[in-house]
Amino acid sequence: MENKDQILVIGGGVAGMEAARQLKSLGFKPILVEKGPALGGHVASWNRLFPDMTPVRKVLDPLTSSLEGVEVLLDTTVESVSRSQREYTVVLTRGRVIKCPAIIIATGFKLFEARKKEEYGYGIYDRVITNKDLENWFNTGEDGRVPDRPSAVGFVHCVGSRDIKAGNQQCSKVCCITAIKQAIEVKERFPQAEVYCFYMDLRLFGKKYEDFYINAQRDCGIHFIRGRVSEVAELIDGRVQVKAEDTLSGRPVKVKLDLLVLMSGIVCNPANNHLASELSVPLDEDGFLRSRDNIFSVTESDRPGVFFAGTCTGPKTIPETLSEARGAALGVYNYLKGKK
Amino acid sequence: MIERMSFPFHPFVLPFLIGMSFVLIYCLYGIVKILVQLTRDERRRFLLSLIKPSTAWKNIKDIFLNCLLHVKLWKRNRMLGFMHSSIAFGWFMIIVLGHVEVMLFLPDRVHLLYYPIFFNFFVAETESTIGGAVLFFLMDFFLLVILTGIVLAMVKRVRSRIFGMRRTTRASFLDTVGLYSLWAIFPLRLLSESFTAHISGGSFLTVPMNWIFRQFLGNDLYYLPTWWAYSIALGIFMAVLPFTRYMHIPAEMMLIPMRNAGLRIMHPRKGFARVQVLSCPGCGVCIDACPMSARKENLKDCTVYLNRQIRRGNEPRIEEISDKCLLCGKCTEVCQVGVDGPALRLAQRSMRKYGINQHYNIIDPEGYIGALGSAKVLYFAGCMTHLTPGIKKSVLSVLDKAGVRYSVMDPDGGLCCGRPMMMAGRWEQTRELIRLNTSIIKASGCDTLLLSCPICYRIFAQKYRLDGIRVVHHSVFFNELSRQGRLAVKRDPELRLAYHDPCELGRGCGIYDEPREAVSAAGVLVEGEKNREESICCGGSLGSITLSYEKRRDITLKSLMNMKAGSPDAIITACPLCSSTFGHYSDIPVKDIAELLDSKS
Amino acid sequence: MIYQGKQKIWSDYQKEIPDNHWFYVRSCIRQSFFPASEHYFLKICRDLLDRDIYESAHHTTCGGIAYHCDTIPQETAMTIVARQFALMTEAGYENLVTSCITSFGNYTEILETWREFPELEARVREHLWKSCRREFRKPVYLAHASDLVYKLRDEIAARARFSLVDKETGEPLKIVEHIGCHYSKMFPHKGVGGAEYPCVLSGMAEAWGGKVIDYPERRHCCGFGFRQYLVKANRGYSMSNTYKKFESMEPYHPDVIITNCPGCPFFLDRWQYVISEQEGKTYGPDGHGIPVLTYEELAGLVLGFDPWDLGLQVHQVGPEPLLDKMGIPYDPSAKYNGLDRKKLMTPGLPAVLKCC
Amino acid sequence: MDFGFNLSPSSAVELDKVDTSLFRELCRIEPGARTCIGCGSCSATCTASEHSGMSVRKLLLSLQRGKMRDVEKMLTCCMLCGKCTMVCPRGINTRRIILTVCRLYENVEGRI
Repeated sequence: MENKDQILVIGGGVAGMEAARQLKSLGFKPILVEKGPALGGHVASWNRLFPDMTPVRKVLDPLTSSLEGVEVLLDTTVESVSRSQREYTVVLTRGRVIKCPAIIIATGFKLFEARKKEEYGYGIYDRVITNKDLENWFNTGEDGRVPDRPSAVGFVHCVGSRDIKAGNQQCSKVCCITAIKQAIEVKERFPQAEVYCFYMDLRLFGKKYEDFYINAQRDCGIHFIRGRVSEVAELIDGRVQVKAEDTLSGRPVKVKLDLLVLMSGIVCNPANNHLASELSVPLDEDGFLRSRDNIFSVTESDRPGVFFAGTCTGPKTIPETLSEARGAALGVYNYLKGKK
Repeated sequence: MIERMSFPFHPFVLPFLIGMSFVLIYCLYGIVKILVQLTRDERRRFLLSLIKPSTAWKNIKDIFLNCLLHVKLWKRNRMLGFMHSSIAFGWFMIIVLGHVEVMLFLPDRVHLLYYPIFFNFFVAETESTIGGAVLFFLMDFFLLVILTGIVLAMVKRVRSRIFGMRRTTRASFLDTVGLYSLWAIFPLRLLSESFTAHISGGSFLTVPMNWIFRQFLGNDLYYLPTWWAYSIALGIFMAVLPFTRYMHIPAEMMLIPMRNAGLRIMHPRKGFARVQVLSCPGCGVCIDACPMSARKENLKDCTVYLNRQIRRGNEPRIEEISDKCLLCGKCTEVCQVGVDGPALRLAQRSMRKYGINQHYNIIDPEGYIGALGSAKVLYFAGCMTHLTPGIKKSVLSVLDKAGVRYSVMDPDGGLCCGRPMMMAGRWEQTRELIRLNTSIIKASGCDTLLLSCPICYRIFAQKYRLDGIRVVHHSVFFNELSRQGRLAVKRDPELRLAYHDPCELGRGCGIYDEPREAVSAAGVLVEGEKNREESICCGGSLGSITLSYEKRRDITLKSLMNMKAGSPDAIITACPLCSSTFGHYSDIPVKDIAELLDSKS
Repeated sequence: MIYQGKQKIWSDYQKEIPDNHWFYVRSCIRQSFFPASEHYFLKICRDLLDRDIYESAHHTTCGGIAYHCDTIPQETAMTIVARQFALMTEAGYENLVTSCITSFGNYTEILETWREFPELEARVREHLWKSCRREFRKPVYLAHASDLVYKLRDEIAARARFSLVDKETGEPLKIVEHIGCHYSKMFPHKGVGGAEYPCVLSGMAEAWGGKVIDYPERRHCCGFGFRQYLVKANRGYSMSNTYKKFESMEPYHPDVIITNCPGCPFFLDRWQYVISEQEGKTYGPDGHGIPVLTYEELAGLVLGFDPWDLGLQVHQVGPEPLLDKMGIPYDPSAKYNGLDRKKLMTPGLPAVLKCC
Repeated sequence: MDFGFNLSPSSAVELDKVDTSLFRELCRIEPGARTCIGCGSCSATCTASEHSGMSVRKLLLSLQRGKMRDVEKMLTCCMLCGKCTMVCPRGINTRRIILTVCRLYENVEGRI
C-alpha cells in the first residue's frame, strides 16, 4: 500500500466520518480509528436533532454508507506517534502500525459528568437525569427515572458549562437549543406537564433557533426562568424540589418537579492529553486542542500534517463539525499537493 | 277614465296591503322607540332641528340627493350611481306619478293606499286625454329606467368589478329573499300593465308588449295572476324589509336629519347608533376601502359586517370587529350613507367593564408647570414624537430658525394627550387626562399650542376647551412660517415627494392642503394613487387594539405601494407614527414634514 | 434516593485524621450551653479509648464570633489564632482539634488564607511576637472534634451498651443530622464527605445503628447566623430559618436531631419552644418536640452514661421519649439534681411544648 | 407570649402553588404574552413608568408569580399611549395585554 495516500483519521464520530468520506472522494485512503465498538460518536446516542427535529439516522446513515471501502478500526486507540521527515508512524493498540503523511484528529468531546455538580444530586436522586439520558429515553422508552405521567418537568441549563468551579469556563454552545428542543419534545409527550427551563443566558445564535424559542414560549407555554438552580432536594414522595432565583423579578423561586433534566455541557476529551503529547500539539487552557488560530485556521494545528475536525477544539454544532471535517480534508489535500 | 270595478277593491291587493301596513307600523314603532332612546337633550335638539327652516331645508335636500339620486355613489362610480339612482329615483317617481294620477282622475280614492300602485288595474281608459298620455308615457319611461337599473343590478351580482367593487358582501338568506322580490316587482309590474294595456291604456313600453302578447294569448284570463304576482312580490318585499339590508331605505331618512341635528353616538346600540346600523345598505363599498382588507382574514371585519353583526346581536364578533379596527375613518369617507364606523366601534369599546381603572391624580401638574418658560408658543411633543427624536429635533430646529420663541410642555415625556385612551373607549380616563393637560396648558400663559403628532392634535383640537388658545399642527404652522417668509425653504425641483395623509390629520381633522403646500415648497409634490380623503392608513394606528405587529405588515406594504404610485424619491408624512411604521418596510426614505423643512432651510 | 451515589461522593471527600496526640481547644459558648459535651468528649477519648488529648488552660476564644459579627478585623482574629498555635507548639503537639465548628472554620480559613498570602502570615507572626513574644508552628493536621469521633465511631460502637434502634420495633431510629455551616461549606474538602452530603455525623449515626433521613432543607442554616440572632430586631428572621427546617423535616418524623456545632443544637432546641408558643406547633409526637443532641451526648448515651450526667436536662426539648425508645434507664426524679445529687430546683413547664 | 419578634414570611415564590389562571387566560386571548424575553424596552420607554412604576415586562412576570397587587398598582397610571408596543422587539401587542388584564381583573377578588 502506498503510504503517501494513507491518512489516519482519529475518532469515529460525525467529524471523523465526514473527514474520512471527504478524504476518500479526494482520492486518499483514509483509515478511521475509533476507540469504541461503533461509529457515530455522541450523535449516535441522540434521537432527534435541532433545529428541524431531524432524526439522527438521517445524518448517520448517509455518512455510514458513504464510508464503504474505507478501512475502519473499531475498539482501537493510538498508543504512540513518531514523526520522521516525511511521515508519521502511528502505533495503534492491537499492534497495528500505520505510516501516513497526515493525520486528522477528530476525537471530539466528553459530556460533563453531571455527578460533579453535587447540589443537583445526579446519581443520588431518583428523578434527576441528564440530556443524554433523556435522548436515550426518547430512543428506547426505557428509563425507570422518567415517570409515566409527570406533571412538572424542569431543565437546568449550563450544567458544567460557564462554571469555573466545575472547571469549565466555556459555553457549550448547544445546550440552550438542546434544552429547548427537549423541552418541546417533553411537552409533546406530556401535554399536561408544566415545563420549566432554568437558564443563565439564552444563547440561541443559529438559524431557526430563535423560532424554536418563540415556539417553545408561545405555543408550548414552556416557562423560562432566568436564574441558575442553586440546589435540588428530594422530597418524601420521591419528587425533587428545585430552588433558584428568578433574577428578573428578584425573588427566590421553588418548584416541585417529577423529573429534572440536567443539560450536561461539552467538556474537553481527556483522551486529547495523550494524543497531544504524542503529536506535540498544544492544548488550550480549556483543555481542548489548540488551533493555529481561531479565525483562519481553526482546522490546522501548529504541527505540519496534523489537522483538527469538530469538537476536539471546542464546543460546536453538528453542521459546524461537518464543515470543519470538510475543511480539514481539504487542508490535507492542499498540504500534500504542496509537498509533491 | 272610468273605474273598471264597481267596488274599488280586489283581493289581490291584500298581499301588498298587508306588507305595506306592516312596514309602516314597524317604522312608526321604530321611530318612536329611537326617539325614546335619545337623551332628553338630544331629543329636544333633534325635534327642534326638524322645524328650523335651515336644517329642514338641508334635510330635504340631503334626502333627495342622497337617498334618491345617490349623488355620492355617482361620484364613486357612474355605473354604481346609475344603477342605484335609477331604481330609487325611478321607483320614487312611479309612486309619485301614481298618486298624481289618482289625484287628477279620482280624487275621492286618494285615501286608498293601493290605488296609486295598482291604478291600471282599477282604472280603464275610455278616452285618450293629453294628460293621460303624458302620465302613461312617464310611467313607462320610469319603469324602463328602473328595469335598466335592475338589469345592471343583476350584472353587478356576477361582475362587481365593472362597478368599481372588487369585493361585495355575501347576502344573508333574508337579504336574498328581499333582493329577488325587489327584482321581481318591476318585471311583474311591466307584465301586469302590459297585459291590461288594451283595457287600461299604456304607452311605448306596455302597448307594444300588449300587442305582442295578444297575438298568441287568446283571452284575458291570464292578466289577473300577474297582478296577484305583482302584489305578492311587493308584499314579500315589504314584509321582509325590516329584517334585510333594505331597512336602510327608511332608516337613512331618519339618519340624515339626525346627523344634521348634530347628534352623536352616545350609546353603543340604542338611539342614534341604532339608526346608523340600520342605515347601512350592506353594499360593501367599505370592504375595498378598509385597509385591513390587505389580509384576507380581515375581510369580514369592516363596517358593513359590524352593522350586520350588531343587528344579529352576535356579541363575540361585535367585539372582535370593534377591537380590530384601525379607526382610520376611510369606511365613513366612502360610505354613501355616511355610517360612522369608527364612532360606532368606539361606542362598542366603551361598553367594556374593567377591573382596573386608571386614575391620574398622582400626576402632579405643578411639576410640569414649574418647568415651563414664558413663551407664547407651547410645544407638546407627545409620546410618539418622543419615540422619533429626529422629528422632535427638527421641530425645535425649525422653530429656532424661524425665530419662534417656544417652551416645551413635556421635555421628558410623562404626559399623554388622552387620544389613545379615547380610542380604547375609556371616556372617564380621557376626561381625566384632558383635565390634567388643560390645567398645565392654561397655566403656561401661551397663546398657541403646537403639536407634531396628529393623534394629539386631533384630541386637542376637538375635545379640549382651551379658551382661545390656538391649537395648531406643525405642518400647518410651518407652512405659515414658510409663507410668511420667516422660514426660508429652498425648493429642490428635482426632488419628488409623495405626501401621505395621516388618518388623524386628514380624515380626522380635514387638513389636506397646508401640508401639501409646505411639501411643495421643498420639492415636487406627487400624489399617491389614493390620496386626501381616500388615503390609506399606514397600518401603525393606535386605533386597533388587537391587530398584532406581524398582521399589520401587509397593511403597511399596501399603503406604501399606494404612496409609491408617483415614483417619489421620498415619502413625506406629518405623523411620527406613520413615519416610523413606514420606516420599517420602506425602501425609499420616509420623513416627517418637519425633518424635510429642517433639511431644506 | 440512590445510596450508592452518596457513597461515591463520600469516597471523594475523605480526610486524613491522625489517630492520636491532639491539642484540644474548647468552644466559647458550648461550655455554658451544653457543658457536659466537651467533658464527655475528653472522658470518652482519654479514659475509654485511651487517646492522648491535651488542653491548655491558657487558650482563649479564637475570635470567630467577633469576626463573624464584624466587630474585629480578620488580622486580629489571625493573631488570636496564632497564639493558640503557639500554645500548641509550646505543648509539643502538632495536631489541633477544635470543639467549635466556627473555630474549625476560622482556623481553616486562616490557614488557607496564609497559604494564598504568605506575607499575611509573616505579618501575623510579627504581631504575635510584638504582643506576647510567642512563636508558633502551624498545625500539621486540623480536625473538628466530630471528625475525631467519626474516626473513632467503630471503636465506640464496639463498646456500645445501647444502639440507635427502637427497642419496641427493632427499627433503626430516624436521625436528622445537622452540620454546622462553617464545617465544610467554605472548604468542602476539609470536611468528611464534603459540603453537599457530609458524612461526619451520618457516619456516626449509621455506625451506632441509626438511619439518617435526607429532607429537602438539610443544607439550611440552623438560623443562628451570629448577627441575625444577636440583634434582637433580626431574631424573627433567625427563627424563620429554623422554622423552615422543621417544616421540611416534619413529614419524616425524625426521632432525634444530632449536631456538631455549638450554636445549632441550642437554636434547634430553644426555637422549638418559641415556635410552639407563637404558632402552637410542635414537631415531635403528642405535643413533644424533637430532641436535639450533640454528637458527644449521643456517643455518651450509646456508651451507657447516665443521661443526667450527660446534661440532657439542660435541653429545652425533653429527651425522655428518645431514652425510652432506646431503652436507656433513667431516674426521672434525679433529672434536676446537682452534682451533689441534691435537687436544685424544678423549672416551670412551657404551655404548649410537652417536656415530660 | 410576646417575644418581641415573630416568624417572617418566606419571600420565595412556589411556582407550582401560584395561581396563574389570569395569566393563562391572558395568553389564551393574546398568546404573544408568553413571548416576552424580559428585555425591558417597554419599561424604559413607558410614559407612565415615572408615575406608577408601570412596566409591561414586570406586569407579565408578576402575573406569573402571583403578585397580583403589583400588577394593579403599576397599571393605575397607564395611558395606553402605545410606546411599549412600538419598541417591543418581539412584536408583542402590549396594549391589548394591558386592556385585557384590566378587563380580567373584573373577576379578581379584593382589588383596590
